[in-house]
Amino acid sequence: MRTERAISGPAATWLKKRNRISTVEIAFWLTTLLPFVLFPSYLSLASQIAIAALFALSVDLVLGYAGIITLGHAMFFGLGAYAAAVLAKHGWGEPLTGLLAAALIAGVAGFVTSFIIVRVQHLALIMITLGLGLLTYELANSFSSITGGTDGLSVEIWPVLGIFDFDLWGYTAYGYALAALFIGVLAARRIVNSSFGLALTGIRENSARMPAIGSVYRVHLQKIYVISASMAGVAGALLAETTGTVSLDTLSFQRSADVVVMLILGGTGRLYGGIIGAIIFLVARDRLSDLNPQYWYFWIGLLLMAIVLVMPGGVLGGLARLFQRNAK
Amino acid sequence: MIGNLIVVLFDGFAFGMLLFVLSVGLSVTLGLMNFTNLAHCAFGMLGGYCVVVAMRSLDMPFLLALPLAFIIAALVSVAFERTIFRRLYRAGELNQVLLTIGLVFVAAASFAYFFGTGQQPIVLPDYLQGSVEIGTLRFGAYRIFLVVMALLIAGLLVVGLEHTRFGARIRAAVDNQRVAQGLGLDVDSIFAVTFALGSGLAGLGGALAIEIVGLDPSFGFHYLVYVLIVVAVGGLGSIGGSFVAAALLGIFDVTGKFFVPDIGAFLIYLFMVVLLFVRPLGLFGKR
Amino acid sequence: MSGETVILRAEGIARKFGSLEVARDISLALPVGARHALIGPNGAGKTTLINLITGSLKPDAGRITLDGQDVTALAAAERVRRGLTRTFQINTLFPGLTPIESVLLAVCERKREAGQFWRRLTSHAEAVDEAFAILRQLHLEEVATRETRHLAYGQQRLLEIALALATRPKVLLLDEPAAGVPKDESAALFSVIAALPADMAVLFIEHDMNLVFKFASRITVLVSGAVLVEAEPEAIRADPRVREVYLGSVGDQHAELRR
Amino acid sequence: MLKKTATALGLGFGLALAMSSTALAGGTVKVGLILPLSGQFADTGAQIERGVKLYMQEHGDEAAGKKIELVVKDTGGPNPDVAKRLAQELVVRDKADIIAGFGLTPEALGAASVATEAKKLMVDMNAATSVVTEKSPYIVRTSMTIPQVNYAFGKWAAEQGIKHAYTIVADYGPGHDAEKSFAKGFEEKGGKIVGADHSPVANPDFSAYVQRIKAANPEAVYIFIPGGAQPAAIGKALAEKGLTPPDTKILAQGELTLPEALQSMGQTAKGIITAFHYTLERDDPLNKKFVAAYEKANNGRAPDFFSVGGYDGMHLIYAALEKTKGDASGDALVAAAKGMSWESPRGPISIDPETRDIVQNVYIREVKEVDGKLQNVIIDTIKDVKDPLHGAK
Repeated sequence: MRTERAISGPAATWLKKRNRISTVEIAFWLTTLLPFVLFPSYLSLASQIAIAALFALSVDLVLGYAGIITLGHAMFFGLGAYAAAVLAKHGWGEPLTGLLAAALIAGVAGFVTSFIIVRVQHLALIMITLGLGLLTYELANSFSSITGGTDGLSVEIWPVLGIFDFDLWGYTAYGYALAALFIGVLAARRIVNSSFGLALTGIRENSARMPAIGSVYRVHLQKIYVISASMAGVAGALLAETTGTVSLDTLSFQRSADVVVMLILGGTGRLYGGIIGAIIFLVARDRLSDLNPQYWYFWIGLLLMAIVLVMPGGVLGGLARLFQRNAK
Repeated sequence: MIGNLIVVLFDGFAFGMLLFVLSVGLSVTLGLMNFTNLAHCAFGMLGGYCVVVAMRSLDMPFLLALPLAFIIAALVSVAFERTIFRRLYRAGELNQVLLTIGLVFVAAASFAYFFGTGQQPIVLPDYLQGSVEIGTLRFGAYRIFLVVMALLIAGLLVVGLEHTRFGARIRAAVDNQRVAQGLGLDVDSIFAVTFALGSGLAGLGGALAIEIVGLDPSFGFHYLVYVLIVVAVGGLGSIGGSFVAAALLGIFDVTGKFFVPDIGAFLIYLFMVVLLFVRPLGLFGKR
Repeated sequence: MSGETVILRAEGIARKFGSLEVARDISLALPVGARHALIGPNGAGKTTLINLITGSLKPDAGRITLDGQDVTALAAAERVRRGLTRTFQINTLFPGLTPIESVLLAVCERKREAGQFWRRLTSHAEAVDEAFAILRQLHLEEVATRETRHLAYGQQRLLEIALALATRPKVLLLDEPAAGVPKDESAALFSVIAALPADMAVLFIEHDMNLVFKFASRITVLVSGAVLVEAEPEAIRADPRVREVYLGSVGDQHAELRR
Repeated sequence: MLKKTATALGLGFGLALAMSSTALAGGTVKVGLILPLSGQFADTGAQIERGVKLYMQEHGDEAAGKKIELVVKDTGGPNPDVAKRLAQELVVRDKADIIAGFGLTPEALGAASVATEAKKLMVDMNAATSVVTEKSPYIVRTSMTIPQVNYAFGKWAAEQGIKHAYTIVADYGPGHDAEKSFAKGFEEKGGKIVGADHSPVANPDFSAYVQRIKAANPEAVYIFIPGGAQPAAIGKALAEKGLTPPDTKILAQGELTLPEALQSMGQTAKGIITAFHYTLERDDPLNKKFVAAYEKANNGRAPDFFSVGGYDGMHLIYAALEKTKGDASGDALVAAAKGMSWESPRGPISIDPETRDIVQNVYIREVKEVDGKLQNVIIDTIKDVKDPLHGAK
């Protein structure tokens, strides 16, 4: 066995530093624990934010890192949600295996569609992802004997690890979703900091060069598409399990569009962009719709427009630029 | 049976023509100016509400209200173009997406606030209601009107963009901004006018759509998908492409639903996915 | 030439764009260790030929063999994996990546390690060392951690070559490596090229005849998509047809020969 | 380990909070209203909310000496996950005693488990799938069920001598329910369904489906489509193809002839027969008063069946509280609501004590011109109709 040989030199040091966990990151994860003690009545919101964040992270892997713009990722989210819910409907409500099943089903769907996805670009790519998403939605509507059609399904989910029951306050829901998000971020972090992540960035930066360095890059794209689809499926399953319900809406164009909005809002290709975007979007939405249940989206729209004009590149992009300017 | 087929083909074609008027403007702004304007249908919605107000409150006849929809949508869009959109011409499609989606939200909320969330029906003049009988076949009067309008618009656009000096300027300006500027063309105002034209057409499309698909504040989001499909299938920036794509989609959708109603909802999407997979640039796309 | 092993052979390559013949029955053979220049007036089809050889374009007719194996049907990336690599006349780099990242990526691709999403980048120790060595070889170690888009133009040209070297080519096709580089820097750039391993076959396009005659051991002159002549530098210099092409027709092409 | 401790700590903390605040909120009863107030179904939510607010405006914000406080939440559409979260938040954060609203079935299904777990009365003011009330013993419905109206309607249609009908319904849960229950009633009384089509829920253009019907040339057409843009669209498509009464009988659930749809269909709508539980023009003093007050409060916008569902839902809450003398616990309120009957703007209604579902009249209406205006005129009334599906397994 070849052991890991230490690398040295300034470039090596730089490479090591490149993916070191920063104090900001640690602080961020500590903050995510605050709702447990400070805002227990916001736990169910927090759990849905964590789920949306995981979904946005999965989209970031393909959109932010590999440059595949998708308007149909709800397809995988929804498939995951239905996988977990249908399993539970047929008597197997164990949540962790539900997540696995969701990852598997969404991953398979991702694998099959990836052959189409990696062969098109630009508007055709966006429209094909959108079309596939809408087709899946219509399929789910047609197979109402399995999916429950527009009524959706409501199912019984067993306690997590056999101990934690999903409670009214959402302690379990948030703990469960947060743990999943944390593992998701760790996995995504490892992926984007691997040579594979480098290859994805290469494809995004200049796909024309990739063949000239011997890269059969469509295989990379297919791989990340499958990974991302699985992750989206897990996010969908989390939603189905923490709420005990699933509906066609998990597959809708609206959900695909929302997640992309959250991601761009936070900043693409930055791992935490989707998380920040999900937090801003959903907290703003919750607060605004509380104040004004009928017209809250007016303010959301203004917020989106303002962020584009003030911070093109999303919140994290804007912050990064601010820090760079200060550092100079 | 032949009679049914003729009527169904005609209905599909007419529906396609509605899609054409709604989407051709986006094909121009997205294809020629490279601006991803997801708020296109919001301008369509604006046109629709203009007609509603004009007919209800000002007692304007329908035919007079239509140009008004065009003009107001065009003017409002120019105001946005001059103040906001132009800042993002070089900012990348993701920023454009976020900005224009934001605008769709704002538009939907504003119309819901001022007009309520309900449907806004209009009462057409008698000569546009009912149907025209030719032999044993019945053709909807309004559908005939739609087809005529769309043909007229398509003709004007083709002549205007391809056979006039102004059209030549637009094409020059969008092909290469720097060269056009060097030639002394006012690229800024050409962009503004092009944008106004695109949105004005959307406004007209929104107005024409009320009778077929209705009008409420969710229009701007709801019909976005159809419009994008037409633009992508037709090919960016191609007026002829949008025309053929819209006609094909309409015919395919309606005849498909007639003969195999069980998969009615799938047809339009299947058609698009397969077509774009085979021809990623659309039917008439060049880049 | 006899007795040397031919590593790259192109035979009867032809290609049309519509009615325009951009390559007409071109044949070319590079022995191991060749330093072969491809020259010709603008529009002669030099870059097109490189595209055809490397697989960016499909030829209408002809055959390309690399190390005795027919690669005509292979995709561009597959040819690179077998040792047929090119650079680009117009910088085709990864603007947002640093040189160390870019070269490391190319090394990982060669070692088939680029798909290993579960490994930390720094765990590819051999690849990192190799990438760094290549940067050092091309005098890029100082800027190894600076984003490519912020590099000086000459450094970007060097990075073009570094990326190609990372694939460990048997045959390297350099498309105007010094394009756009000031005259004093281009000589330095060519000294880097001269120092490439002796067993690597190099074909390069270059307009500066001084550099061509200095570095090439053999020259092919391409005119209107066809080989006008292929010979040793001295023979080319003396060839009246070459002088005709460069001096006879248009005035400004004279300047090109002298530049 | 750490997580476990934190969870346990938090849980205790939360419970303590919940208990203390229930004790504190003695003087008020909070009603959480969960509705689709944005998106495609915004109008449904808005009309229900207006009905609720009108009731409170007319009857004051006090019942059984308690102040009634409304907390309104938006689901954005048929999202059971959002509805469930909002229900949870209403219970744990806003300390709501009653949850109500639910414009769409998925919303009600999402919130049902919260009602059960928190033991709160849940008033379904619209969601019309039969199964909703079976999802929690705390659910009471004040709207309607689709089988309730359409099974009765099918029987009635056959009794009128209609022999053959072609059905077209929107391709989703409610549409399928409507198709099945109409066909059941119709066939039980000797009618025959000669063709059945499903149109996509978001169908923009009906010409293809209508042309199919025309090709089949049936004696009658039965239609179920959601409100919004579609009633007018299908109505006009029918007229365009000459499928109009009296040559072809058009039967539908009431959405087809809502006022906006009538306005844009014009004269061609005359003779369309619909079945519904609420009729705007029903000649009845209570209804007249309701309509007038509603239009006055809402800028001339007329009430519809959504509004009356909200209005009656609020009545149920007030009356149940009076009956329990202000005890807002779910068990007491559900017990009080069972068997309750009252006079609503739609006519006499009651809550079936066994199923907690509504029992009401189904009105058969025909579009006629009255004083130069098209109206739904009641031509027959089927009294005290129950949902036929409950307990039918």
